[in-house]
Amino acid sequence: MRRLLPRFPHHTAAALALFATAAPSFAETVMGFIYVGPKDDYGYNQAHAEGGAGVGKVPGVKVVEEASVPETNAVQETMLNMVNIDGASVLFPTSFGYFDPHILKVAKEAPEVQFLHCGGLYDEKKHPKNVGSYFGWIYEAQYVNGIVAGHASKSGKLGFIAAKPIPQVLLNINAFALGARKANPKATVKVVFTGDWAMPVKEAEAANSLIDQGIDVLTCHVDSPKVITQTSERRGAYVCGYHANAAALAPKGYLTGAEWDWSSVYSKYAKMIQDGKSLMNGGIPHLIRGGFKEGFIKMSPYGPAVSDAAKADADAAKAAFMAGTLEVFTGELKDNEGNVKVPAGGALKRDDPAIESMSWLVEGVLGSTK
Amino acid sequence: MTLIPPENLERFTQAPASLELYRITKKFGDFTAADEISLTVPPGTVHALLGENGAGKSTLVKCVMGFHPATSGEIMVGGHVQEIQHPSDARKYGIGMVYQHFTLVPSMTVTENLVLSRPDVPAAVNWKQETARLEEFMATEAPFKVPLHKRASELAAGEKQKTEILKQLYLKSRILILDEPTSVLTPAEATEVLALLRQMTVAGKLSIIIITHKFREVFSFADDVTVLRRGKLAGQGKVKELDRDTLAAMMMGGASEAKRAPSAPPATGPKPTAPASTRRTALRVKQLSVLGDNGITAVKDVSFELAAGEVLGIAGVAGNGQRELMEVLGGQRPAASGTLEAHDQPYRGTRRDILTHQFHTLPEEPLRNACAPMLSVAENIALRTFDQPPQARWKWLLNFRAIRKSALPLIEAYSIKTRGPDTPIRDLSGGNVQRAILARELSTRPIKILVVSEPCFGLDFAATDFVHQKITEARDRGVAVLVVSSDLDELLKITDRLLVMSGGTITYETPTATADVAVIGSHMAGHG
Amino acid sequence: MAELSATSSGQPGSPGLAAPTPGPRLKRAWGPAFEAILVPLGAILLALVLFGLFCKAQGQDPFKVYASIYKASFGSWFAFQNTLMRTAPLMLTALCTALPARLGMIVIGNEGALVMGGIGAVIAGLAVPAWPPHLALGLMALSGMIWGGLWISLSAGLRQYRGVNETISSLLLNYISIAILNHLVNGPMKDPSSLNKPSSFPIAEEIMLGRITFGDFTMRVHWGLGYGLVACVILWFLMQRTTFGYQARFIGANPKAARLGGLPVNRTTLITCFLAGGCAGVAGMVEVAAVHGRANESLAAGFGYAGILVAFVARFHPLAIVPVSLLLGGILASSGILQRAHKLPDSTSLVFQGLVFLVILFSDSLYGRFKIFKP
Amino acid sequence: MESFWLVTLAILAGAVRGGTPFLFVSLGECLTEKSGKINLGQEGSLLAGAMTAYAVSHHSGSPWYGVLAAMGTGMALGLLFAWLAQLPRTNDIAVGIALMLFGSGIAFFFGKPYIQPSAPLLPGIPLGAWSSSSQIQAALRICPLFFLGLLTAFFLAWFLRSTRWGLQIRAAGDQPSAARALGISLKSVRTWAAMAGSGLAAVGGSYLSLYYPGAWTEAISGGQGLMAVALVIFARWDPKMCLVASLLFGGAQSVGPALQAAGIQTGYYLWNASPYVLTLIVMIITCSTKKSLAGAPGALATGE
Repeated sequence: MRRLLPRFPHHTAAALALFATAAPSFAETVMGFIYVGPKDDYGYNQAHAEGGAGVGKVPGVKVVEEASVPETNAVQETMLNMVNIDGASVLFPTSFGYFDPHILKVAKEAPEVQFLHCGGLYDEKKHPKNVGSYFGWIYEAQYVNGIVAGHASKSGKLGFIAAKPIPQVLLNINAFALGARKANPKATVKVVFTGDWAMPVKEAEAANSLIDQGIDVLTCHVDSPKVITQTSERRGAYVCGYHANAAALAPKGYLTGAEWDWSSVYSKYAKMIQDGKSLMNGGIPHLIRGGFKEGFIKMSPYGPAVSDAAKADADAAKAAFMAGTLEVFTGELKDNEGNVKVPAGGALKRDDPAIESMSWLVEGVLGSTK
Repeated sequence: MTLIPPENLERFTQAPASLELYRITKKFGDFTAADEISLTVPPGTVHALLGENGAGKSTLVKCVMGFHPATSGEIMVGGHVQEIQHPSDARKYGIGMVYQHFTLVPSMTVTENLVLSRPDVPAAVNWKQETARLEEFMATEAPFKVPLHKRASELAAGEKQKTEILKQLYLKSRILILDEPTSVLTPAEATEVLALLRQMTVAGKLSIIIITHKFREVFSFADDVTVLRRGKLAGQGKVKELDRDTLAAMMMGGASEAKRAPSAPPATGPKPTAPASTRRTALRVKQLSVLGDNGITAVKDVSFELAAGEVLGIAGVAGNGQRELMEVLGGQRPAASGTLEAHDQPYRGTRRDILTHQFHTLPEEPLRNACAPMLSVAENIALRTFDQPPQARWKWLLNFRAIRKSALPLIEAYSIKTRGPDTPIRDLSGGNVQRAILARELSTRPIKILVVSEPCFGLDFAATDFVHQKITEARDRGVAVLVVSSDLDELLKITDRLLVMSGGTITYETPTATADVAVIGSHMAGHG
Repeated sequence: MAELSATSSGQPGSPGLAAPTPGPRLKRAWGPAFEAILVPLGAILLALVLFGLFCKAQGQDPFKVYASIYKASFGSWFAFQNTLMRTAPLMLTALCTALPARLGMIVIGNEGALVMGGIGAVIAGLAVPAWPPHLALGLMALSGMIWGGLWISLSAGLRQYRGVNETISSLLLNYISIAILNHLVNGPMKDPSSLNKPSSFPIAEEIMLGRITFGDFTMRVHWGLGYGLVACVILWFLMQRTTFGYQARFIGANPKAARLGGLPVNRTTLITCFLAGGCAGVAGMVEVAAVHGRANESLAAGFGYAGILVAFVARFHPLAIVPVSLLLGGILASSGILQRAHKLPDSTSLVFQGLVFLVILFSDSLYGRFKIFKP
Repeated sequence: MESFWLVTLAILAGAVRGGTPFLFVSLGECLTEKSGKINLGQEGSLLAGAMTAYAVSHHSGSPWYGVLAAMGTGMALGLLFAWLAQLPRTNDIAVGIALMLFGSGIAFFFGKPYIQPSAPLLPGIPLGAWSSSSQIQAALRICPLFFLGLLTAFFLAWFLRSTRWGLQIRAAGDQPSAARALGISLKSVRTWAAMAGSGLAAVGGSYLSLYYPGAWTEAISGGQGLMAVALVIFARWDPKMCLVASLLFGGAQSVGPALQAAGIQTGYYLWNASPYVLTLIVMIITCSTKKSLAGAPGALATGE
């Protein structure tokens, strides 16, 4: 199968060295990437690591990275090490839990360094100037996932295996459910929370028990979708991917997948920084968000099981996202307890703060956020 | 799947081999534990190995069994020199040993234990066949019965000992080594077992070496005797040609203080004149029941009173609840029911109770039951006093200098052989540990109640004498003393009153002065 | 374990040192002490050699790897502060294994006690947001200590009164405490604004544990280091110099004999385990008050398990825990540079720790084997 | 009625799926403990076994070679354990913790290149092929390793009861002094028991990476190796009870997801702790200070 993670150290370093001797006047930007887990987990961390590897190819950028850094003092230390020892001027601590208090603390100590955090909520009034945050509206891709899944499901019962009922996850579940109900208004999405980001046995168990109940399309939001993808393939169910392309793991049942495209995001940051822009001089906005349109996310290529009708619907949705004409949460929307959450005619736009603090499940989702 | 080829079986049962040891020496580092010892066991005879603890009996026998090969010397079985490097070698030559400490696996049944002990345990055991064979063995050859299906942990001490002996017979051992086999048996059981074994030697089925320190067993049971002292051969001969005094002299050697022991009874102090009942009761045990390690009642409804100025003895065969009783008195084991009273007040064995009543306990096997092996001699001696001034300031701060200082005179007075007060007590020899604990328990004044168990185990005559004297002195000062011992002679010598314990209950009581040994013996055996 | 109390209780006889024949006396007095220092040093050396070979096999120059490790752990004031920051929780959690070990118990519930201590500290901190910082911190530390202490006391109590093996029960309690933490921060204690990382409400900024400062001198290291040092010294004093410590050591050496002396075995065991769990609980409080400011799943970051390692390597000696924590803190602090400078995977540090631990345990069997140290 | 049977079947199938690794580690631990030593390093063996199995299966193309290689790795770690734990003045629990660190370190270190690639997995035996229902087919698709584990459980029970080696292992674990007197070499008996035990744990690891969930990741075990120690206590050192306990634990593991799938949504963090709470409760109920647990090898945790 395809190696998803290019082994960049050797050839990149060599290329950089060549480049450095060729153009000694060019100032090298050192970017530090910090991952909370191993960087080849087939999921969240790998997606970022691929992004890091991608930006490492940009001339004039040197990447240092450290994996499996827990959300404790250790990450503060790693950030300081990257600044003081490796000379990093831009840091990408990629785990949500790094933000408060760790990034905030270190950012005050190293005001000349830019801290770009994935997923954090930047607050102009409270947070230092050299901190910024970025995140992708990957729920748009989950909506497309939902459309494809809704078409593919014969029973109309879909399953979602999630780690924890946090806003990012609930957002994805809701988008997936709305997409599915767009394709099949009677579709339901059953949710199982495993309680932890990486619990392979529980994830497989959840997949099996969902499939046993007649659910025939699965997707997930856990650190590594590998196990769930493989299990559903073995059970003959369809699966939509998350984080990274896992088509190779389920050649028959892989429909499509919501993928990050951090490489493009990080390269854009690199470009801005090389152009002399920074968070501090206002050249780089403190909050950057993006969906399909901005190139933050992408879909995996369709698998063999996707019907033409599904492809047409999905492509249409994607095109509408690209054009900026489609919102996922448009009224009237009720949560699964019957309360109206978005009134008829209204919409929860993607830059609405309520999006990032979502705490309810949309009608058609079987499950609870408690 | 026969146990032993029939033709061999014939040979073994017909002709027990002779065993000869020739100038066996065993050194541990610089220490010579056995020094050029030779002895001969002709076929079909019983050879007694006599000596005090540490005389080298066990060392010698372990050389024969292959646990630690001798440093030099030769072992001849049936007239041929044999290399015995490993216990399996000994077994190959038909030498079997019955240990003082049991070698049965507690969680296994008797059947399993017997099968496991075979040198040729089949790779896969056919239990039906083995059980049938064992039942046949029990029905025909075995001189006594044990329940085959019971777990070893459920057997009484006597049954265990019998199983050990049966095991050797089952293995067709031609030469049997018995290490103090009667210490856990009642006198009647002991006589029975020894007589049966004796019969088997006379019938030409066995040769036996028996390790013992009981003269009675030597005279009624053995053909020849070898006496060891401090690792050296102290005497040898036919039992018929020797008498008690000669044997005792051999055991004790020429040392003057040792000689005194048998001739001068130590309990020379005046026996208390007033009857025990009129003096104040120091310790009262009321309907005490205690569970043993296996959760089975080991002590049942025991009640007695101990008066100040009295030495009360508890006699009995080891394993009849004495240890558990001792542990309750020492606060080491909870009572299942019943109460203890010291000086008419409830006694719970807390430190405060111990101090108030000056209640001191000296259990058997002190290294295991009364010492912190890796703490120093001084720290061990301080157990009774560490929280009192001057050893502790303000009740909580330790003063190590004081602890060491108060240990020094005791090391001197009780002649404890140690490199210094800071040496870990586990580095001391057994006898010296006993002395250190004696020093701890006897030196604190004013002591009011003293409970001791097997106080002279592992001590030489001089030390035994010393201990007996200390106990008598204490009694004369008005201390209430309880002595638990399996050595009836010792009890008869130092006590004023005797209780007999059997099967976890007190079965008999008698003033020592009018005690009849035969009656005591029958009560020890549980036939009142 | 056995050697420790022997060497620590054997004070070298200092008066004799000035005597004209110093040779054998010197050896008698200092032989065991030399042994107690040289054997672990030799073991660490051996572990370094083995790990060097491992690096060599991975195509790395071991000397460069060690140079990096040194650079990232002790090579500069900056690096050393990193090491010190790691050291603080290690010292406290190591005590959680070391103290009960003096009683002959092997407790591995450090992680659980740390987590419970963290929860206790947060509850206390949330209750008194407006108290003066010193008082509030004191209350948080006390609460952390009580929660952690009771948690390990539970293990001790089960052992003393029900005969449940304390190693297993404390291991199980680790999992249970983490489940409780997750339940609390996702449910009853959840701060609704802690969106994507469910956490408790934060404690007030004013009552957070600050950095170590003396006048103009400021360290990046927080006062948790001081808590750790003080705990090690106090508990060493308690175990070695007080009647309570004597009782505990006597019980550890032989509980049966201790009962004979009327020593309160159950009470001493419970108190010791309470103190031990209390130390881990204070570690949890330090993590909360100095680092996270709230309780969340990051509390269970493995300091407890690392503490077990420290306790064994330090042979359960409270004072030896200080340098060993520093050493392990250094190793942990340098794990990043192995990735950044040598492109070794993140698990390299785990291999290194395992290797050090195995070799140190092996070295335990060497005590008394060398004649040269015999007095 | 039919749905009731389906649910029961699904629960049983879940217990079998989730319980198999528990079965192997607990049998391994049972064997090791019967010889008188506690090996807390089974977690390391499990992880190293899972990694080796996956790697070898990837390279050789045969998952069965992977299982064999895992066994070899486990036995090597078992040998290391037996050697260190039997040195004078070492403590088996400490050695176990060290091996847990070392084994998982080795597994993670050398496992890095194998997280991404796919390896051929073990085939399931389609015992449900007769049925048209996909649930029944899935529930009855059972890994051959489960049957191997089943056989091992019964074999081990027979082995400990009725073979020379089994009796010797029990003697060594229950009364070392008696074993020595019988001429049994404690060292070799315990070494073999620890090696076989650790090898079994590694086979349990190979089940994780090669069958269910069927991938090599660093989070694959989730502490199953550590739980083995508790499981063995739960099972009272009886291999057949290990089978029951493993299925129970395997089932308990799936209770959380299953309950949610069935609509019960609250407290799944606490549900995740249910196997640990259950074990603790069982220990509290059955243990006693007055006597040791029935079936417990006498030499455990005595340092002998």
